[in-house]
Amino acid sequence: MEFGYSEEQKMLDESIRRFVNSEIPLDRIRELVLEGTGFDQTIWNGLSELGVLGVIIPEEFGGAGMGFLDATIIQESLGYVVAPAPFLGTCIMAPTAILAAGSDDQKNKWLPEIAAGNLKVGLGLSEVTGVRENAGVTFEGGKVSGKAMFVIDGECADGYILAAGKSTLVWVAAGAAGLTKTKLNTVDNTRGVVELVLDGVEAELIGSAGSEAAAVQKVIDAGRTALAADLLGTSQRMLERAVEYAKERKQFNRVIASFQGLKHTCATMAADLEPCRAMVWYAAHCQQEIADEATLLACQVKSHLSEVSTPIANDTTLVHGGMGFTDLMGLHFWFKRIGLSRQLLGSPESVREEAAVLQGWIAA
Amino acid sequence: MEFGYSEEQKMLDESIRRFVNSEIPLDRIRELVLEGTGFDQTIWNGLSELGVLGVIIPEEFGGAGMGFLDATIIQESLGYVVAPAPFLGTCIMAPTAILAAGSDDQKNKWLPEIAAGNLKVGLGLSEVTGVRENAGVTFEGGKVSGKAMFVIDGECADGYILAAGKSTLVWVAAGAAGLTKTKLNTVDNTRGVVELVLDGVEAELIGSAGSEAAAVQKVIDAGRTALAADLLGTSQRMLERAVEYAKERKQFNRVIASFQGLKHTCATMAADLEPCRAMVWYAAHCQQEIADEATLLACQVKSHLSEVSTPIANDTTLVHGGMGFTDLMGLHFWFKRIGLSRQLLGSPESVREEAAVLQGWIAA
Amino acid sequence: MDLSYGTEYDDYRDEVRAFIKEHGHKSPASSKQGNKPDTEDKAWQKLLIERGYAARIIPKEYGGYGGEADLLKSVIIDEEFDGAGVSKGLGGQGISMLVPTLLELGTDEQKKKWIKPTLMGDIFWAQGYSEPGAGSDLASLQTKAHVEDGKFVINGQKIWTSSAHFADMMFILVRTEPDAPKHKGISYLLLPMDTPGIEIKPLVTMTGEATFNEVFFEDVKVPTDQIVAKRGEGWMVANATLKHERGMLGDPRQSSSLLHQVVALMNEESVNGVRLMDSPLFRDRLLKLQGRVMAMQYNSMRLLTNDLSGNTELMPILVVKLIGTHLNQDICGLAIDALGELGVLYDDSKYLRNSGMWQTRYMFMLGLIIGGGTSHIQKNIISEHGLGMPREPKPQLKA
Amino acid sequence: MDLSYGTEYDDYRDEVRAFIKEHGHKSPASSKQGNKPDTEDKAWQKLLIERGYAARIIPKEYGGYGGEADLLKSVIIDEEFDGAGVSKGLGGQGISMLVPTLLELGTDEQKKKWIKPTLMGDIFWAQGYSEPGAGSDLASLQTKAHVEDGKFVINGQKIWTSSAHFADMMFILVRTEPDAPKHKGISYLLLPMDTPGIEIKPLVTMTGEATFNEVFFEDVKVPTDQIVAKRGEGWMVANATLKHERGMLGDPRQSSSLLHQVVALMNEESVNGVRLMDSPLFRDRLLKLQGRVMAMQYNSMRLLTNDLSGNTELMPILVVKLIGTHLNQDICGLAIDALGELGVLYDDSKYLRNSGMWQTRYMFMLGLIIGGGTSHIQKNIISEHGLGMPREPKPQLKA
Repeated sequence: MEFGYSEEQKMLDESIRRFVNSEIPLDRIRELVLEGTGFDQTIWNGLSELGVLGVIIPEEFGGAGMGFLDATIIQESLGYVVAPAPFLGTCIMAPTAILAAGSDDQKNKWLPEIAAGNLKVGLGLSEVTGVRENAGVTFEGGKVSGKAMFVIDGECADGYILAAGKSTLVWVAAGAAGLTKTKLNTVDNTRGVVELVLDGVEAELIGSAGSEAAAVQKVIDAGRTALAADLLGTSQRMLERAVEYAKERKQFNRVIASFQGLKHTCATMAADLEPCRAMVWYAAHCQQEIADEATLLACQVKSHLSEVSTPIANDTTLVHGGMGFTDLMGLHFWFKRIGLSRQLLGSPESVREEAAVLQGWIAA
Repeated sequence: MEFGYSEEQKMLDESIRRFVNSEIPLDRIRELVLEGTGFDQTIWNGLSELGVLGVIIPEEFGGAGMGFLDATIIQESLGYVVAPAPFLGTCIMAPTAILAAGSDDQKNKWLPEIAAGNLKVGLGLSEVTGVRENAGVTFEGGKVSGKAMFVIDGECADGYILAAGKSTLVWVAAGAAGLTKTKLNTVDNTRGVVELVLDGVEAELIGSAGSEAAAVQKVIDAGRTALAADLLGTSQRMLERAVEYAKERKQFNRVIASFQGLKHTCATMAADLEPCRAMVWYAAHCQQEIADEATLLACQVKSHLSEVSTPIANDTTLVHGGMGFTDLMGLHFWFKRIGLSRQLLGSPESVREEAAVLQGWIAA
Repeated sequence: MDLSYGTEYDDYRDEVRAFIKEHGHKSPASSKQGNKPDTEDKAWQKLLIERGYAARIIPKEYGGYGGEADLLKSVIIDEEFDGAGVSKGLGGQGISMLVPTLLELGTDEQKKKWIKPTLMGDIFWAQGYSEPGAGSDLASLQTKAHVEDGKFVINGQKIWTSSAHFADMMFILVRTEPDAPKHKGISYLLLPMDTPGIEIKPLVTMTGEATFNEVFFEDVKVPTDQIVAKRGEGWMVANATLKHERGMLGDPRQSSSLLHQVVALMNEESVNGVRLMDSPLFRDRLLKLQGRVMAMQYNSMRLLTNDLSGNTELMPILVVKLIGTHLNQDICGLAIDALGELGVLYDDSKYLRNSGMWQTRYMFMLGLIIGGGTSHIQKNIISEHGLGMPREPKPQLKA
Repeated sequence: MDLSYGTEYDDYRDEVRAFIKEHGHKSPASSKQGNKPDTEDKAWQKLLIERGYAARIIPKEYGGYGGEADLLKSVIIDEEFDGAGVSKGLGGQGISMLVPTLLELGTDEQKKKWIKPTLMGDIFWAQGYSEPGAGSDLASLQTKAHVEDGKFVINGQKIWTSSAHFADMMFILVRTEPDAPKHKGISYLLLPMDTPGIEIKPLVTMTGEATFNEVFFEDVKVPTDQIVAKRGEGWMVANATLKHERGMLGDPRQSSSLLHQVVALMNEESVNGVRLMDSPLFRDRLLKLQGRVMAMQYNSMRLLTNDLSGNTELMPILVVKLIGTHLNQDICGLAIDALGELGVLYDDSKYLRNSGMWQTRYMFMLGLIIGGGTSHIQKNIISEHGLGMPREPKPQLKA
């Protein structure tokens, strides 16, 4: 019985934390947010040097051959510093898709490139969980047409993995003929979310057309679990900043951390957040080891972390008073990342509804 | 422009408060709750002497000819001391029904008796808002059959006004042949709620069969608005007790009212409750003067007061610490009355849904 | 219970409506607010003052309309102008705060010199109260002024100074008596913004906008007669000003307007072909918010009645800011959640709904939860002034 | 990450299951808890001790099984016995609190005299800690004992004394050194409940039950050697006892069990012909609660791992009581709300669902939110011990 990090995972956690804390300071976030691509080559190189880009890619395909929990350890740290890095799409969701549905050729073609940091992948599965603006992609005769919205990590991507309906996965190269990419500006400019309009664009099937529903679900589960880890990191940092600020800031001749009202606000945040840590561990563990629980845990961890994080975003800002509302402290980058993570790959409300169906509480 | 109590209403408010505070002390509640009839002749006589039993009954029928706001002023005070008195059913809902749908004969027969304190009426409309256990009453050939659950103020009643379906109102005498009354014990023993099982019981139509939907709605609106007033009084008293206790109770060498965490708990209760006062006034005003808004206000005031009161019931108990959990302070009578009022005549959730239909937001 | 304003006021309302019908087209667009008044703004302001729709109760000799205080007329003006989407004239803290303060505490000379040009938009004022280190505890402000050669010499920093970048003048609180107790050492000065030594830096907020500024003072010299009341009386003067500001934060008319916009949004927008209004979860949240908005609207009517009758009830006033600002943020939060992924769009993004107002307002409302006394401070005030609970005991001084 | 307990423990689990299969029918009903142990209870307890399923790590010489501490075995016993609905043996604060305290701080003579009969159910103990005036601030307790003729003479009042009405003995905290600082003036005594001068009054709670008592002491005499540790060390002794109590309040296994019962309820029950589970509002509340329950379950697994590895992480321990008790009340609240009018039925009412447990539990959970350190106290502890925020400054003493 050992529920928690192994020694290796503790070391991984430390090294990734050391990296993000020293190499991705607030000033750098500020600059990168202005660019808004959700990508920075220097950060990406740094992650590559740490050997984590291929975290869940087997060694035979040039990856680190580590587990899903290792991936969420990294994602949590990226959330902790609101890092602009397309790790979620490229290093978690894309390999999950390729490993689940891809041919050996495809694995050999893409996975080593991803692990080496040479290939960045945007993921378009938004329409599987909710269709707006008549979006949706259809695959026919080797070509895809339609519209994919909210493509994760799409702005800097070299290629896209898209769901064409709920059970077909395709690969589309960036810059392919007939493909129009439009950046969708969101509150959170640390991520580059795009829309793709496809007009008979050449596409490569990943797996077979119409029979990859399980793989699509697996990618969504992976993405949701990783988003939960990201939320955990983001919220944890906000809480820490609230406490740090309260211990420094004086009003009425006392540090405000000594006021009970403010202490109770911080305690409430901490109490809500702390059990989330173990929940993210368990959900990550399930993605790899407990197939029966993987989807339920992905739903619940994503929606629960979203519900816990939203008040933390607000209350941490409140604890900072007027300063929290300014750009000066940069707190709002965390606030906004929580806002986007809450809605990506399904709002808490819609994701919980999936969990109800999954448990047979209601019909699909 | 005068939104609030008139001079007469201020005097009424003062006199009813004086009465309930001096004549209905906690010790008396304790005794009456053991009896559990929701009625006490001495209290009823006292209310009769104050001349308020006929508050909304016109003078021509022996009433006080006052308005609906006067009725909620009284109901609020009864809630304030969790008075066991069948005022809601007998003095508010029954006269509303008789005035809305009754013939002149019926008005002359029943209203003066109600105003004089000689006739107590239970109201059975629960099935209009939600059917459980296959309850429901049908009227045919001058007789009613079926089952009416959660009949308000039914335990001590001399007669019942029941909805037979959604658009028929009937009068049934207590003790009529074929009528079986069963007390439904609820958490709140200050009210006597019963079930009536009717097997071909002789009944008198109030208005015409099948055409009194508006009257039924009016009675429900009146009941909900009065329950909101009751909740206002009950919650107000809980808040006051929390503050009073906190100012007396010492822990760690300080009155606990000086601890900011506890102050913020009390401030939150007060801030949530205070605007409810004006809302109850407006809703009561609408029942009589603004027909277009009467039902919407009744829905919203009932559900909003329910939502505000539930945390007040919990937090006031919490402020009292272990003492709040005992029977010694009697706080739980207030706690429980809030629990029952929340559910009577429709839960907050179901009542809000009616408000949505009413506003045309969704189809019925 | 009488909810009508009476015949006299029905007539007045007709008059206001007729004015708006005839002249409304001359009204500047609301989007111009937050900028320096231009010719159009000033002409509109002049017309409004002539008709008594602006500067109603300010004496004629100082450039006002010279009418009597009449709360219901003010309410009618608000209702009709807001309802028609027509400008109520110049805003800004000069008109809303400095003018009433000068009327109450200024010298005759100060009134004559400042009020009329302020009303007419020829002098625009910035407010210099807040400081980075003095938020909830405003009286602990540290910007100092000492007297040298017949002038105050100001050094320090102000923050949250809206319109500082185009204002002509500033009314400012500075610490002139460093040895006095903190509330007694402050003075209230008036100074031109082009005085040497003033540096203005735009203060960007979380919404990305810069409607506020930081203002830095380095040896900024102000003649010693540019003071309102006496040295050390600035705190008293500021409180006289602040009392004119009450009740704006958390105004239920804004909540009601936001709520109507969410209703419209939820009727129009669909996900997976299902109208948002047909989602029981979002609909129930909407209905709960409607209940809260209603309660605050009737609370406002209660306050209006109290104002009319000279009745003072503290609690219904004290709760407005706390409840109203959270309510407004919650309404915006519903819109964002109901929109889901579309709700996180921002700036000029494709598919942006309602010009992105929901995210902007959601954050701005959080700013209002913080500004003007944070929710923590509001709860202190409610518990102490409203419920009579004791202040926290003073801490032991360290030996 | 390894969620298995290992082969050795799988074997142990099999052994426990076999025992339950063979002997489970002898287990007393859970409804008997809270009463004085009878022959059946004692026989079951004896069997459990012999097999090492009760009093596992208490030395044989004091009547225990004399096994080594093995957390996973304890967890397996809990899981299997609870899962099968079989009694884990005698409860009560004598076994859970006094025995470990005596083992740690008692004299040899005390251990020999008290532990075995306590374990066997021959002596049943009540706890005398809480007082009406000393709730959150337990150390301010006022029940006094002075020494007279070689005996402590106790005067005062205790409250929340469960089982006082049938207990044989009480372990009690009393103030013996009135002039010492409040934490240093307390002693920990052992006294028979039939000592003259003790009056027991049942304490009825809001649920209408009387599982607690008030106990009044008037000149109650206890020999001075009936003390654990020395005079004035009672606070230290009590804290040693309290540490054996941690983690029971807010236990996620209880939350999980309640949640499952609500799921069953919502699958069965209908209003207007619509199954409660088909109500999107109640279903979404259920799912939110499920998320919270899950988080606490995995938090428990984290704590178990920490206990196994000797790792100390404070925060995941500190939050259990605060989050767990509120969570449990919220689960009961959902059941009540979903049942609507049926949810308010009580006592032996017709149509009562689940024997009325939802209302009873809803109130009882509120009692647990209060007991064992109210939520306010928990938040103080989390902010101070968990987040390192400073204690409130000490108030100035009045002159």
